[in-house]
Amino acid sequence: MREILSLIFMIVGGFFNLFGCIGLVRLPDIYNRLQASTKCVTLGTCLTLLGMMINGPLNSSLKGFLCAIFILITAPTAAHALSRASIKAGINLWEKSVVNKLKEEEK
Amino acid sequence: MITILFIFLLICSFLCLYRISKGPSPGDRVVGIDILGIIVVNFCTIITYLTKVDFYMNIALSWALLSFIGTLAVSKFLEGKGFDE
Amino acid sequence: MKRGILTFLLFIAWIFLTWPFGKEIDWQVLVVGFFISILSGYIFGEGFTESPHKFFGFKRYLWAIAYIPVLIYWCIIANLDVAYRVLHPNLPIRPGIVKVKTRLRSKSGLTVLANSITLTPGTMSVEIDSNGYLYIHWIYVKTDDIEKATEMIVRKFEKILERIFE
Amino acid sequence: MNNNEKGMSIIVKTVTRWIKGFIFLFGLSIVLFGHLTPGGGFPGGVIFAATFILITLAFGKEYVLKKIGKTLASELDSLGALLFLIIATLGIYFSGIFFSNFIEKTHPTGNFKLFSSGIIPLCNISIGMKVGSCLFMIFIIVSVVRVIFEDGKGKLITTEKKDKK
Repeated sequence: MREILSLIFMIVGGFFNLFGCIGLVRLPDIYNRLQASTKCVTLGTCLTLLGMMINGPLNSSLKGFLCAIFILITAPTAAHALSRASIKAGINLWEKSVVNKLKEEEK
Repeated sequence: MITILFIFLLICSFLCLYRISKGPSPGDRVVGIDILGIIVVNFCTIITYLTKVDFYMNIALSWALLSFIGTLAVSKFLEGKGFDE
Repeated sequence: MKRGILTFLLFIAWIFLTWPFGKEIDWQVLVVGFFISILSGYIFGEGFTESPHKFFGFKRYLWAIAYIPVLIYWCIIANLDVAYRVLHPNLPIRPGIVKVKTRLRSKSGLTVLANSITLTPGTMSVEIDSNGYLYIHWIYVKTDDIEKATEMIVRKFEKILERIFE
Repeated sequence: MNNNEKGMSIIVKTVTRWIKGFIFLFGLSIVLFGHLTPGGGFPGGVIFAATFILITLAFGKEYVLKKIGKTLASELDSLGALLFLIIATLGIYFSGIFFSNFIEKTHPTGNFKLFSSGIIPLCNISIGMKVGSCLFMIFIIVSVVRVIFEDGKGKLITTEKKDKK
């Protein structure tokens, strides 16, 4: 029972990772890519870790818990730092973008 | 089932490598490298699941940490500042 | 007191990292962990938190526990949303950067709010202002008015985060 | 929106404030369990250096140079090398062989504990001190010291000196 449950969690996590990486290739702009890939890969990694934690020795379960918390804290922070740096470096948004409040403020 | 998962993660790695090699701006390449670092954590998790040995999680933690610091350093460089200010 | 709080948290993290309560209690690991958590708590303790009295309010922990299911729910919704947008052949996106306002003032609250916004449907925090304004990259812009965007993006977390961090 | 602010944005600063102690503890655990799990002195030292590099990236150089200056880093560097040499030489004094393991070991078939392998943890600790402070000094010197050219001849300055003027 526990094995089946953990396999289900890991497969769902793998699907989410795959969606994130497809988004990394298909979307047109660095900001959209960053958004899709960060969301999907973070949740996919946490689900894979959860599947390992359900059916594993206690040592590795606790380390996996710490690893999940670490990734939940740091992955959005890295995305924020990278997007802010791209804005500062002058990389423009996609040409079909609707609104850019940040550029309107600077004028 | 585990084979399917490995195939998924391999496809993910190759998509990231495509973005790293193709990306028009430097920021795109850094996004690819950042996501590739988290995919490696997934690989370590699956190896822990298969072998029941707990020190692969140490490798996963160190990899996530160093990937985070590398992303911060490159983004600070893209921002146009020196490393020390 | 800041150093004491950090030392306590580090000791818990050490127990999680090297589980010493196996078949028999491993006293060597416990004693070494006590001393090195005192050491690293002494080195890094002064910058850990800015208002240590907030750690002793018991209600904050209950609200923090109530915050976890909300975050998980919006996280799963966000992933299904991204999967829909990515797998659709026409790419239904309409991106843009909007501006929202938040009532939170403490730095920890702003950080948790920005990270939660990055993990929830279609939004990512790009830039933060010192006056409580956040610039959000939205993958499908529904409105560019400040008040409406605040109502749609920020409110669902702000009500709980105010009780935790303020 | 103010570009004159030191360091990176407020979110990166707060996250750094939260996780720096835990990263240091993780490096210490890698050093101390170097004889039981993969790891040891060098990876642990790299993680020590990574902690201070993270603080330097997030807060700017004043914050970290106040805590661990260049003199303290070089002292720790020398102290690590000296401890390693002293441990090696004590082996000659006790049993006549350079680097002999003179502290009593438990039997290899028994349970492996933290203090069951003689001098290997002490060597790991000294290597960790050496590597951590040395990598941190390399980072500080590469990022702080700059060469400017005045009147055709190169002149080596540090930004610390420039701040004092």
